[in-house]
Amino acid sequence: MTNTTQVEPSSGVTSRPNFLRHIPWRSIAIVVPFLAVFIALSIGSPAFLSPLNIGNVLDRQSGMLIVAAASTLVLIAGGLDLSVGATYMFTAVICGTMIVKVGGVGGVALGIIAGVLAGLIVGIINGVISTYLKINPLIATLAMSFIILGATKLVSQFGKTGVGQIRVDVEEFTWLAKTKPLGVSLPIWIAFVVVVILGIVLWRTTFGRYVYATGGNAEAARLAGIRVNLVRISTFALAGLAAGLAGVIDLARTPSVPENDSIATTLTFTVLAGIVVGGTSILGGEGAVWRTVLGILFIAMLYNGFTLLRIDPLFQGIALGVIILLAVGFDAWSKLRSR
Amino acid sequence: MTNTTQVEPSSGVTSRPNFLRHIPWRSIAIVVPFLAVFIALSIGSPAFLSPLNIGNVLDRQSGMLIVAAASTLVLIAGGLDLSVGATYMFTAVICGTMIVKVGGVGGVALGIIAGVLAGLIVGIINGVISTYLKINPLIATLAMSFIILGATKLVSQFGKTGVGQIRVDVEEFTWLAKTKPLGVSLPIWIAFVVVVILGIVLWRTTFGRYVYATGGNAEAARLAGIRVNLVRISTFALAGLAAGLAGVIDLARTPSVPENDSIATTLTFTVLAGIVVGGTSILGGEGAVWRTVLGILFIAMLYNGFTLLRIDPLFQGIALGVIILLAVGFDAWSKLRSR
Amino acid sequence: STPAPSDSAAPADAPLEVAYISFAVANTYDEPMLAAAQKVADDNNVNLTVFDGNLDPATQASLIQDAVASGQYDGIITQPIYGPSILDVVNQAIGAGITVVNIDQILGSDFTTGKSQVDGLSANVVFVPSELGTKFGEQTVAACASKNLDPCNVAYLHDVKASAIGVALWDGFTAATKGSPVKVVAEGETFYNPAAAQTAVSDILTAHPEVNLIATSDQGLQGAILAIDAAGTPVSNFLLVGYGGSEWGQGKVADGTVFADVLQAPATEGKLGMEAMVDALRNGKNHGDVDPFKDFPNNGVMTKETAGQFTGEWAG
Amino acid sequence: MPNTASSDAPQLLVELRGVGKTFGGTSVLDDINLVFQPGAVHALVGENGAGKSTLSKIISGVYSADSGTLVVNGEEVDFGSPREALDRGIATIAQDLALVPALTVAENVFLGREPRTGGFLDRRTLRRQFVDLAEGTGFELNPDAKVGSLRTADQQKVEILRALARGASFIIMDEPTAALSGHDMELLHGVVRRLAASGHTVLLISHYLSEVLELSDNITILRDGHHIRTGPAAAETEATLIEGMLGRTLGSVFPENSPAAADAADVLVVTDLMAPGVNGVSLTVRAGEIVGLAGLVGAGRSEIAHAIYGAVRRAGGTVEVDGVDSSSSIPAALHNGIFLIPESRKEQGLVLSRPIRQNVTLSNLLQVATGGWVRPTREKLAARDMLERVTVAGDDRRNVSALSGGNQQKVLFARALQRSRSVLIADEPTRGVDVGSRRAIYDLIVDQAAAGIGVLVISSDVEEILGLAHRILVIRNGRIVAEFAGEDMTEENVLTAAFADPITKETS
Ligand SMILES: Nc1ncnc2c1ncn2[C@@H]1O[C@H](COP(=O)(O)OP(=O)(O)OP(=O)(O)O)[C@@H](O)[C@H]1O
Ligand SMILES: Nc1ncnc2c1ncn2[C@@H]1O[C@H](COP(=O)(O)OP(=O)(O)OP(=O)(O)O)[C@@H](O)[C@H]1O
Ligand SMILES: [Mg+2]
Ligand SMILES: [Mg+2]
Repeated sequence: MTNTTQVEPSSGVTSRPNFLRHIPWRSIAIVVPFLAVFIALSIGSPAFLSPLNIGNVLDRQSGMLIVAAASTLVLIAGGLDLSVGATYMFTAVICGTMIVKVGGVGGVALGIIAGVLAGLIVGIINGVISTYLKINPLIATLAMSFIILGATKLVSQFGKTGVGQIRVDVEEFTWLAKTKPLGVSLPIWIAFVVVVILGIVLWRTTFGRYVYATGGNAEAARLAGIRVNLVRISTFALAGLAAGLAGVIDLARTPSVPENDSIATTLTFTVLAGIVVGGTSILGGEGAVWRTVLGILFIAMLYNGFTLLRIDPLFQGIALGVIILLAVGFDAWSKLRSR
Repeated sequence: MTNTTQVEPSSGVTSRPNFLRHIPWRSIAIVVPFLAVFIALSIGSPAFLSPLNIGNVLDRQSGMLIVAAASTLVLIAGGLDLSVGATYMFTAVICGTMIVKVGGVGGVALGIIAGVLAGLIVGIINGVISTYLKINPLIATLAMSFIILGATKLVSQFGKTGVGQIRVDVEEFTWLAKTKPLGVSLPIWIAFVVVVILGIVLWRTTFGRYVYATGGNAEAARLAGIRVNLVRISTFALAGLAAGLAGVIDLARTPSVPENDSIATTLTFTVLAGIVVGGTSILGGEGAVWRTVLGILFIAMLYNGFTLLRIDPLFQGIALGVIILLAVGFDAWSKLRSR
Repeated sequence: STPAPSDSAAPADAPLEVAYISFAVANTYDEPMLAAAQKVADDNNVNLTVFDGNLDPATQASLIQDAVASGQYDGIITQPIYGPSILDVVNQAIGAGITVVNIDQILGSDFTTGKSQVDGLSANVVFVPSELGTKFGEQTVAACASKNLDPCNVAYLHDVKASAIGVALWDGFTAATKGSPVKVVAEGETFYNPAAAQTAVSDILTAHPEVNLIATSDQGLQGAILAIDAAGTPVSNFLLVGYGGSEWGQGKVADGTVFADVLQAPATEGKLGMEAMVDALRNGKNHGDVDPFKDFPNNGVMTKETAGQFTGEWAG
Repeated sequence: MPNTASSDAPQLLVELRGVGKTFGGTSVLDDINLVFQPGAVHALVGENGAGKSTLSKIISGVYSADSGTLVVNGEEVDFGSPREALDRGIATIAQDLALVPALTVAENVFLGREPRTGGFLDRRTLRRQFVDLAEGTGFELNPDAKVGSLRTADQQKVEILRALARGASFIIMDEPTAALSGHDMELLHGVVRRLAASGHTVLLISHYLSEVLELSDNITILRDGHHIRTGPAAAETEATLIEGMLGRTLGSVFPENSPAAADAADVLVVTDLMAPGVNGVSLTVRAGEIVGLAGLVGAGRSEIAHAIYGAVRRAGGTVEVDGVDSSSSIPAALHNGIFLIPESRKEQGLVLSRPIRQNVTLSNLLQVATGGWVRPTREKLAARDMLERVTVAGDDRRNVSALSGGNQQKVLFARALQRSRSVLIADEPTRGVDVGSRRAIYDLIVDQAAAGIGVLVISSDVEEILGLAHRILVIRNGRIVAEFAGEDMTEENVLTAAFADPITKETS
């Protein structure tokens, strides 16, 4: 039976070699600028490829990667979380306060748990506000970030003693950032595991499918029987959890929290920039974790390169902007081409 | 004739008085929280309603209002401009440098023209990048803001002499901020005129219709023969122009440019928050200039109130966030109700 | 080139590579510091490469790591945005044999001392926020006394209230004004931005017409004067006390607008820091803790009488 | 008579010479040569995906041809945008409604050519022109209503009026009647005839072959992007058209459909259902029975379907599936065995940016997953099986958006087939679907019923309801106003029941 509506066998255009036609130009977009810069830096600066330098870059980006990977899910599900930066600082302060107030290994354990949990709770609140209360996620999470930053300052009043900030120079805690199993720092390992898990969740699980469907067409997803609100809330919760984890990890590295709202804003923006440079749509329904990873590392690599190549700071901003435009422009161009 | 598609007469619900049913709940949303806070402050702080205080608040917000009104058009047309803050600083530096280098009344005139023009050019570039080069406006204007901030630093190197900073303590220039025709400062007048013009353009002209159409359904607009790209570019150009004007006005008030990137970021964010609190959709196609004006003034009024009521800065963020959530939540609620 | 070990001095004629990790490149306070350091570097055949921390401690940490990883530098000058954030990487740098000199801001977690908090640091040339706050408080008390005000209603504008420096300064200020007629009736924040300060002061004056004195940084004072002007009140109705010691501040103290201004000396710090760096690299000599204010008159406080002895080291 | 369709509009002779078009390496149109005679109605028929819309979009400047040329009045043209085509007098009623939701009906109709004075919108003239235009067609629309709040049918009318408002000489109508009720369809037919009579050229694309035969002067048949033939409508019959389109004959459009066993159990029992737009509906569907819901557009049929499915909050009443009470939530409905194929595939049905395969399995992912883990092979096989049954071929890893409208509809149907249910609700299942595929979908519906599933079919096409259903319920104002079965199932009975509304009495 099945008289199926045909698809092309006849098409005349075979001039492009076959293997080229099968490259997914769409997906490859960010890879090309990434590799281009990577190769340019490897040639331009002998220090670039050194294990020390690569390790440094990855270690520093570990928190960012964790947050960005989870935020990618939020965006794909059609949300937007501008509060990740604030949550990151908040959880660090919570964690630090616990460690300072309770003390000892117990305090460290409690601090880590409290920090991560605080992130999760903030994420759930974000999700509930922007789904059930129907407040636009942009404004909901912006307002939440004011609230969280305020709460951060209040908690830290409580956690610090005398002049200055919360300091957690506890060996049992800073250990988290200093251990290097197999020569690679623990934060990198954690980031690796988180990124891989989130990537696979998105790629291969039913939940991942629901995330894409929710962001791609929420009404269709709902009528297909997907609990759209629950999916969205879960992505916000994941982002909060990730921010909590990142806050704790970076606290272990620092190991104290600078209280400066602009740090939160910068983190949020860098995360967003990395995701979008990676090629995930802010309109939802499209994107991937590995793209985000490349996007974040692309930007980090540029900054690293600027330092290694001794680019005058006055020109760095300009260079960064131009390179991002080129990279994203290449992406746009390759999408057109793939038509 | 025209027997229009009937509106349910039969439905049992007539308990709500008729005049209430005719209030456009949709539009009134931001008005209610605005009035509520306004009245609360008038009662809570005797200083609030003084002409001096109201004048202060309006005068300080004049630049913000100009930028926000134009940015509203960008958003309605389906774009997003994250570079307005950077452009604002850039134009101030251009203007200041001109005044310093050329000097005299001629320098002042040239400075003002150059500043506003620089804004316009940046706006056009933003527009072209995000339409013809098909780069997502979010990332395009983010990248542009890196570039513009870099350029700002370069220009200011050139404008300042010896230790320090561009300072334009020129009577002929600061006059701009200090004159008070009819007891109201010139910046307020300028903002008033700009806001009214942009409001009418959006509301009553064919260009305004095209802005709504472009943001509401770009494909439909294109099929209807509207030059969608041109409309988008025009809105970006307007936003650039507005940022230029605001940069010049605020320079006249200060009258020196603090070189601090976070000022640019804060401006961009406040503008965006005001617009969204006002009820304009970030997805485009909907919104109004008067709503943005209320949104911006709502936030300004809150900050003013915090100081008047001596709210500890530590709690201000929390209060701000909560009130915004309440206001926007009310908006969402009233939209549901108006169904 | 491999980094020169700090104990073996480099020959006097060989060019040296030094990285300068700035607080923020485009910043009126930081620029003269950099310019002064640059001048000393030029005079001593030192190649100075500047990196922009851009107000972000994490960025600074990255920059230091990158500088160490690049293996190109003999020395690093740090101007911490937030000391604790870069302690670790500074230790890495010292461990890698790089000579490190810290200037301007505290490198460490104790904001009440100018003593070095890092082992192996070649020199530490900082101002101490709590001391600045103490002097600031003392001048405020003196200003109130000059008009016999009791109580003396003060509006205090933090730069960033929750910042480490902000807290240290405030603590110094409150300790110094304790038991005096000084009564803080309003607080605000400037974010180092005259426009923001103007907003804050306008609001404060509306709400608290009883304010006699405004205490804040030089940038804050600029905004305060704009706000007072805009309100149509003579500036002379208010006592103004500042810190920063900028060119602007010096002028305003000299003409009596501002009662007193506590000095900060970015250019001196930059110069002393770079000199210490050169000395360490060329002669293997560590300068240790250096007090940048030791050569200034009147303990680094500008008043109307002493203003003539100062020149502002930055714009304000 | 539309004022803008004045007979002095210049006549346009549009020709296609050797036009070809490919998408991503797939040839969609191949060497098309066509001449559109001025003042005639030229119909274009073909299966879903045959390339009809693509061809029309080449004429209207949305796409440009990869090969060949477009010739207007003897002059080669290459439209870079729809604007240029409009300027040459070519207007389009697009298949996919392209309207601006936030603007009013009148503003949408005159979008891009508003009456203005010095840049300012002249609202009074706009309104007057709108009233004139609407009066000429007979369409009833509130000029000040926001388009976003209109029903699909009314939006379709706005789209039609917009094309008429351009004063174009060449009007492309891509399935203009797909979403219209019978009455409005008649009105449109009148418009088409008058347009042609006054010298305009109309290019009509439609899957209603009776409509095509009735209205057009010439008919072109496309198959797989190839031009099969063009000839006078008088020389064609439905059968010859179908043969040309499909390359094979098709007996009847409707399959044999034996009624359900008299003693079959009730699979769906709805009692006193109350919901927004639903005012107390009670109905039952037996196993193997196909029940049709007829009514005018806006009668509340979709609302009833949504209320049964739990897609809107119920205000009262019960829904029982196989004797089990089904609560008001979609997952519960799915669990209990109800499935809904929504009426708007674009807004409510498909996730256009995702692959075909994933759209098929979306509602039943658990069947191809273990412990939340999607099993690619199982998914591939399941999807392939479903797609074969609904006759959609090609790589199912492509995005749904790459499919033609009719094939998208079939993908939606494939989703319903993956798991057998007790109740299937199909809301306008064949909107925009070609005859061949329509038959395939009817076969599927009948197969489902034969397998013992209760089917509820909603359609605005009375013929379709009559051909398919065992029993018909007529809906008006959210209520069941009549029920017909057997001999009583006639077009006249159904229409009379649907229209007999004292408030919105029609004058037809
Ligand atoms: N933008 C596009 N990208 C890729 N393929 C496309 C695109 N538009 C159409 N196609 C393909 O081109 C072919 C013809 O599509 P077209 O829309 O012209 O069909 P149609 O004859 O109008 O069908 P229908 O009756 O369903 O509307 C289809 O196979 C479709 O999948
Ligand atoms: N009073 C109304 N205001 C706004 N939208 C409405 C109103 N009534 C119905 N609609 C919308 O119009 C759409 C179609 O209307 P409805 O479902 O009542 O028609 P129907 O009988 O199903 O006919 P059809 O399926 O042909 O549209 C629905 O999706 C509904 O959301
Ligand atoms: Mg079509
Ligand atoms: Mg319907």
